[in-house]
Amino acid sequence: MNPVNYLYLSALLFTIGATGVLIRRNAIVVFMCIELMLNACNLAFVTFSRMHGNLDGQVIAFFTMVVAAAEVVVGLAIIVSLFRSRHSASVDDASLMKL
Amino acid sequence: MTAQLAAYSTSTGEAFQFWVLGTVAVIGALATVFMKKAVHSALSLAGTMIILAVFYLANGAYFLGIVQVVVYTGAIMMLFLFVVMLVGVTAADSLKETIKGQRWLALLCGLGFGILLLGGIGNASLNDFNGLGQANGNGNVEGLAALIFTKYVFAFEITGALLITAAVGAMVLTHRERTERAKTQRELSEQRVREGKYVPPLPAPGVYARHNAVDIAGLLPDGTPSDLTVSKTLRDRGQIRDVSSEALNDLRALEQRSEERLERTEIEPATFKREEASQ
Amino acid sequence: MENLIALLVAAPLLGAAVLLCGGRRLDAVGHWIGTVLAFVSFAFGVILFADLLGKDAEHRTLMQHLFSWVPVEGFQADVTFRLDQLSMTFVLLITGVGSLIHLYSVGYMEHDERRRRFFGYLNLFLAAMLLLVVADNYLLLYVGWEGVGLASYLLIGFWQHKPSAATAAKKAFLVNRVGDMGLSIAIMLMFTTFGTFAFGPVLDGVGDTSEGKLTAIGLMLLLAACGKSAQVPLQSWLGDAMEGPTPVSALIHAATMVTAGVYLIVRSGAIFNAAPDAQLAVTVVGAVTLLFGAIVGCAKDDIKKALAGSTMSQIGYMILAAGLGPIGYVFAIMHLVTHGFFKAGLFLGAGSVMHGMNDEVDMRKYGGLRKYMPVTFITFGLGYLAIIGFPGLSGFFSKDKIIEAAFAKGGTEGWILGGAALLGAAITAFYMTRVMLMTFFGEERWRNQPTRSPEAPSAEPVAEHHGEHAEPHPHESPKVMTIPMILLAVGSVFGGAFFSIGDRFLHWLEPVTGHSEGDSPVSAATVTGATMVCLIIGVGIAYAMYGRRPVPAVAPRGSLLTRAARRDLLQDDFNHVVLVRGGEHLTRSLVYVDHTLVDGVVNGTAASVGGLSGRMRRLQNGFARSYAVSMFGGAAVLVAATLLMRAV
Amino acid sequence: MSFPLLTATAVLPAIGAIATAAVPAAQRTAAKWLALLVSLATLALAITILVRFDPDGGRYQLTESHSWIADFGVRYELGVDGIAVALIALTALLMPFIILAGWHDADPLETGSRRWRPTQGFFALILAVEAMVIISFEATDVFLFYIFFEAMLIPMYFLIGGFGDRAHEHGEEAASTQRSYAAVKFLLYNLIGGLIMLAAVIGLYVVAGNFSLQEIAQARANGSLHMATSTERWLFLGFFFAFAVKAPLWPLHTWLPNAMQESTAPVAVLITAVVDKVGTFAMLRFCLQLFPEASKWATPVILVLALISIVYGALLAVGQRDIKRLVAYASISHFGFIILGIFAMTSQGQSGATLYMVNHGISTAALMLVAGFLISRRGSRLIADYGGVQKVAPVLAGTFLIGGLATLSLPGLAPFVSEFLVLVGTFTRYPAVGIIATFGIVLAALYTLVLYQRTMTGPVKQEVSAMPDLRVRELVVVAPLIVLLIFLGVYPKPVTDIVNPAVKSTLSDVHKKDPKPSVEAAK
Repeated sequence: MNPVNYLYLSALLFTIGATGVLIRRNAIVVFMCIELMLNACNLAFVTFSRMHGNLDGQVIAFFTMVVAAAEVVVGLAIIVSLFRSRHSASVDDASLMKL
Repeated sequence: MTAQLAAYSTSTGEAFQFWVLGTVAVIGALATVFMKKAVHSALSLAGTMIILAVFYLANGAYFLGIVQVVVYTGAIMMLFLFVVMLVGVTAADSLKETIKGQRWLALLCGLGFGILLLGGIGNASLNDFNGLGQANGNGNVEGLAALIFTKYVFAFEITGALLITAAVGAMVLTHRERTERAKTQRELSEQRVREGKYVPPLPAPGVYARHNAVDIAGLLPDGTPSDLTVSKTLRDRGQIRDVSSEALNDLRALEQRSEERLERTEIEPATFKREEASQ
Repeated sequence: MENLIALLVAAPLLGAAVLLCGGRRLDAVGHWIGTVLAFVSFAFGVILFADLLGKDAEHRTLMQHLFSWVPVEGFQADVTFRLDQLSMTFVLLITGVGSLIHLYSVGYMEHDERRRRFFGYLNLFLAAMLLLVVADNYLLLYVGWEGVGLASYLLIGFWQHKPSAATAAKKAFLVNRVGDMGLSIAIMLMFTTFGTFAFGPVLDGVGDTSEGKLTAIGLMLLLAACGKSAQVPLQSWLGDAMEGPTPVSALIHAATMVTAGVYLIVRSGAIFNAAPDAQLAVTVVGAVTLLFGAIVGCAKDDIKKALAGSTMSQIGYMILAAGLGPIGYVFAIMHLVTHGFFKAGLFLGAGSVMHGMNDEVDMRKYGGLRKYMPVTFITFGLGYLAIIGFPGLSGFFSKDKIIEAAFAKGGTEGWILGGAALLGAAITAFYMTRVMLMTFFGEERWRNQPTRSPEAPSAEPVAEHHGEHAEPHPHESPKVMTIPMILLAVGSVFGGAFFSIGDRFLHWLEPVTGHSEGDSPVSAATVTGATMVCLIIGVGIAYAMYGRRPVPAVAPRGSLLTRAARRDLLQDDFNHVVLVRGGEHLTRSLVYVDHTLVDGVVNGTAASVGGLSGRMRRLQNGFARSYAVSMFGGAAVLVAATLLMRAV
Repeated sequence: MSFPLLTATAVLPAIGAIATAAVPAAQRTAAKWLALLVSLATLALAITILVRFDPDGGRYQLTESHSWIADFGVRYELGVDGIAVALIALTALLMPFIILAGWHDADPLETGSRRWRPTQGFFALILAVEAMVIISFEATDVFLFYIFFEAMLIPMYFLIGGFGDRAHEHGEEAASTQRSYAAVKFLLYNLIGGLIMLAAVIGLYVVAGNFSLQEIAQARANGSLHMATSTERWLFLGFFFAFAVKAPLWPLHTWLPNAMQESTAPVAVLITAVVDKVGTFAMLRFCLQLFPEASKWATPVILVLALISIVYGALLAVGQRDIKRLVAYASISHFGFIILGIFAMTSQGQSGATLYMVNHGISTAALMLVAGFLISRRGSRLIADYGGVQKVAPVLAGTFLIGGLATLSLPGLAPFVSEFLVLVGTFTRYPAVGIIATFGIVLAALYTLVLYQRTMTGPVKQEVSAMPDLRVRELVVVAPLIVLLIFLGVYPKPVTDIVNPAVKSTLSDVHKKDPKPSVEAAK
């Protein structure tokens, strides 16, 4: 089997995640989908590093994880405070971002 | 020998593993997106992640594989679960779309994007695979470490700073400053007396109830359930189970069992009813 | 010795600077500073004159190079002064008459609180006028040219609180600007033709260039002369210029500035000699103007306006003479000088009369003044005799020569021009006699009627002095005013004789202007006789009309010609209708166009863009997810684009 | 590596701007003095440039060159030729007067007005503009020039929109709306011009491969860089459009009257006397040097437009009811003259045009600032509201008259020399154009004298009867300008000596020779 399939898989996951971000209203789920996308990217990175025979890809993936962790922490904090203020975690409730 | 496993193109074992786990991963991803309840999404996502961890290992990224399990499924997903719990496990948001055309656009974009991506990968010439043989020659972790602390040391420091910032930020966001001093018990009781409500202490959960569960309202002496016996959070989430019907059924079942055990003649319902009425 | 030329100009300039920047602290002595500096300048003039006389006729030219003014690639304008006989004549006239009029003004403006500024302006004028006549190139001359324009603007409008004065000043400046346009175009032509505009090279280089160019230059110079010397068709400003204080009318609008045009033409004689068409144009303008001015002069009841008309016509004579070429140049200048004397004298006399009559300017409200202001009467009378060309007085010599020269032009032109000149002489005699009679003879029409012409300047010193009483009591003016009048009268009596006897003036000026005796179809004696006849006719008619019969205090309706002449032969009305009205309409419509069309296009675009954006803003519904969709779509498009780029 | 004089001259006011802005709100006066001192120091530096500059030396002097954005060949290149030196001197010279004249323009308004007027901001913005203008005069790198040519708009925008006249007949609200309209109009016009220029700049880079004016000009000169005719023309148009908007040339002029009308007099002077000069200057430096052929190709059209500007501007000036608008249209007419002189492509014309930039700066400053003093006294910009001022405030009237006479370019005052040079320069090559342009001087006399007559002469109007004469500060502003006008009118040699060599080399760029006088031609 050709390891390219890993890339296909990651592309698939990424797309699914993206779509999820777009169609889900629950902020938490949206976040999960973002995580999914990140992971898909990581998979691609890892595959590439295997492809090129050096570890830079993995390093990048590592950094991605760290960043993802940070992002999740802050994001979830935001969600919680949002939920506190308006007793719901729907992203559509925050729709003041218009003229 | 794992090094060799990563080195040569792919074994049939890996192929098998890929096809099986890959399918599961995709299913998990889809489940993440389409499950009604956040909890389920979280769990399926965790599953997908673990599978990805396996794939990392298969691709010779041993360190990352472990980290994936530990950090993601171990830490981040748990964080998710906490929040889900906080927000409400059973709170299921309807998948019904509110913004006009949003879903179709989203699916269209997704479809298009996916096809393009796959197509792109398809016609990219990616056939020369020189595995991680010498890269992982003296250990994957050492290799990574060498890179991180030499080539990427700056980025590494930055990410460290980022993490700290994130931690602090999270604290700032969630920490709520108490504006006034907490009321002492005396003050609370005095307030209650002044208001004339709940002059006696609140009924404890399940006091008169037939069984004790935090989410079942206890019965008042007159048999009516009182929400006050349930903790505030559950009340807010509306996760109080109604006691009355179940309680009566349980009661009837209990009496039948006791009759059988004691070979008593059954009491005619009237008396029973009367008894109940008298209660 | 050359360096004196600069001082000549500098003295009054310094005076102007001091007086105008000095502020109130100089009010007490300002007028004396101005007068003294004028006399200083005159002294320099005399010294230089003596120096010139010391040299022999061919070398009577002093050059002084001060500094290089505008040095640009291929364009060299220097501040260089040139003092030859021609300039010298003017210098003496300007500084001499100027000084006298300064003196006169000391008395005349005695009670004006802005007297210091008045003298400042007068000095400024002197400086500019001197610069004009001693300049060695046309550009520097242009500076003086506009400088005198400015001075006359300031002085005409000296009583700025009078709208009429302000308007007159503006009009004068504008009409002059039209003339200046001619001058500047002439200079440009010279530059393109000769590569320079210094007198020497230009006038010597005339031979090398085509007649067409020279004609063009000549006509442009003529236009300039018309503007400055109030010749038809640019004469309309001179009448209104009488709004200024009378000394100003005497100095600027009679003696000196208005003759600058003559100077320009005579100075550029070489060009005109080589361009007969231009010369013809000059003569025509001169002839027309001398009749025009004379006719206007006949109809005016305002004494100053009548004199203004006469000035116009006398300058017409000079221009005519200048147009005749070498035959006429000398006499043009000679008449200019004598005219400077007697016309200045006449104006000063008129001023003195107004001074005694509460600034009444309407001659119909004068009469019989001779016994109240004898000195004025005598000096004015002498000036009168001089201007009508009474034998033996200066006007006689100079004007007579011009008429001769006109005939000497030969051919039909000669006859026409000469005839015009003769006719002009007759009319001159008529209107001057009219003025004389209406002012100094006849019954005293100013008795028992309040004479205070409504538009009389409230700040006119005498008026404030005398207050508003019912009836003026004419009185002689103070010494400081009469002395200059007397001196000028002397000049106007003997000037002509002094110049002509032994052709002194001719020999003096010939090296510069050149001279040629034309062969006149009629002998000099005949011309003189004819002139005399015209003179007698003119005086006679005037006497018949105004001497014998009493003059009505209010002007009769008069014939059509009279009424037209009262309105400067409708010239102003023409200007008003065509230029002013037309201009107003043009500007107003242009303003409209600028606002609606030029600006409207832009605003329209802006508006449409605004509408578009308003519609686009609906896309922004505030839902993060729909933004995300567009982002995602964008990403998709990007990927597609990259793939396509890779593909091709 | 000598002391970077040019950089210093540009940077000093920039620092001054920051410092002024940083002055705490309480110390208004301190901020004003700081700004004044900085502008004076800049003037000192500019004078040093003037002294250090050797007219007969190389074309660009005091040059500085550092690599900046290596990837795009953008360099930080400064250098001045005679023209730039003259204009830098003008800018640095006018600034102190502008600041001094605007001394109270940014003070907080009287009670009853809600508009907040940050004094510090006002002076800081003025200094910022000075810095940008100076550096765009110095830049010999097209990209560097472009950046500051555009950045200038930002402070100008705030100056126009934020600090209008307190004198307004329709009250504060109407004033602020009109102000913002004017400011936005100014911004839009110049931005559009700038964007088109940006495209041209990029195009130039694509063609030439770098942004260095000198290199490109040399390459054009020795033929090593060949441009297709059409390319050159398009690029030229791109550059010229921006400069024509800034200049402003008919029909792109309509932003100027609004801007000058709504902004305070010092800012109006800043616009027309300093900022607009960048446009005409850039025509000389960039259009002619980079695209000589295209310039010659476009000359006829440009000359016609310039003619229209001259006559049209003058006529509209006659028709104005608003003093400041009148001055604005007069300026449009004068810019017509400048552009005429530039594109007549004769040494007289271009020297005249450069001289004209300087003189027009000074004369407009004199006239406009005095007009500003007048307006600030009566609180109205309408000519009809004045009359007889001359009797009440003779000094004010006198200075106003001198400013006006300078505007109508009376001989003996500076503008005459330049205007006549332009006319002669034009006439020698295009006689008809020269003659038509000469009508401008009559019209100039008309609008100036009408303005003077209506405001200053005639019976004293009730409202102006109590008008005070010029104060000391105002005299300090006006007197030097007038002295300068007279001096440069009598002795322009210092300026022309600096300018001539630069003009000569510019002309050699476009391969133009002055037409010979017909007499010599005949020989």
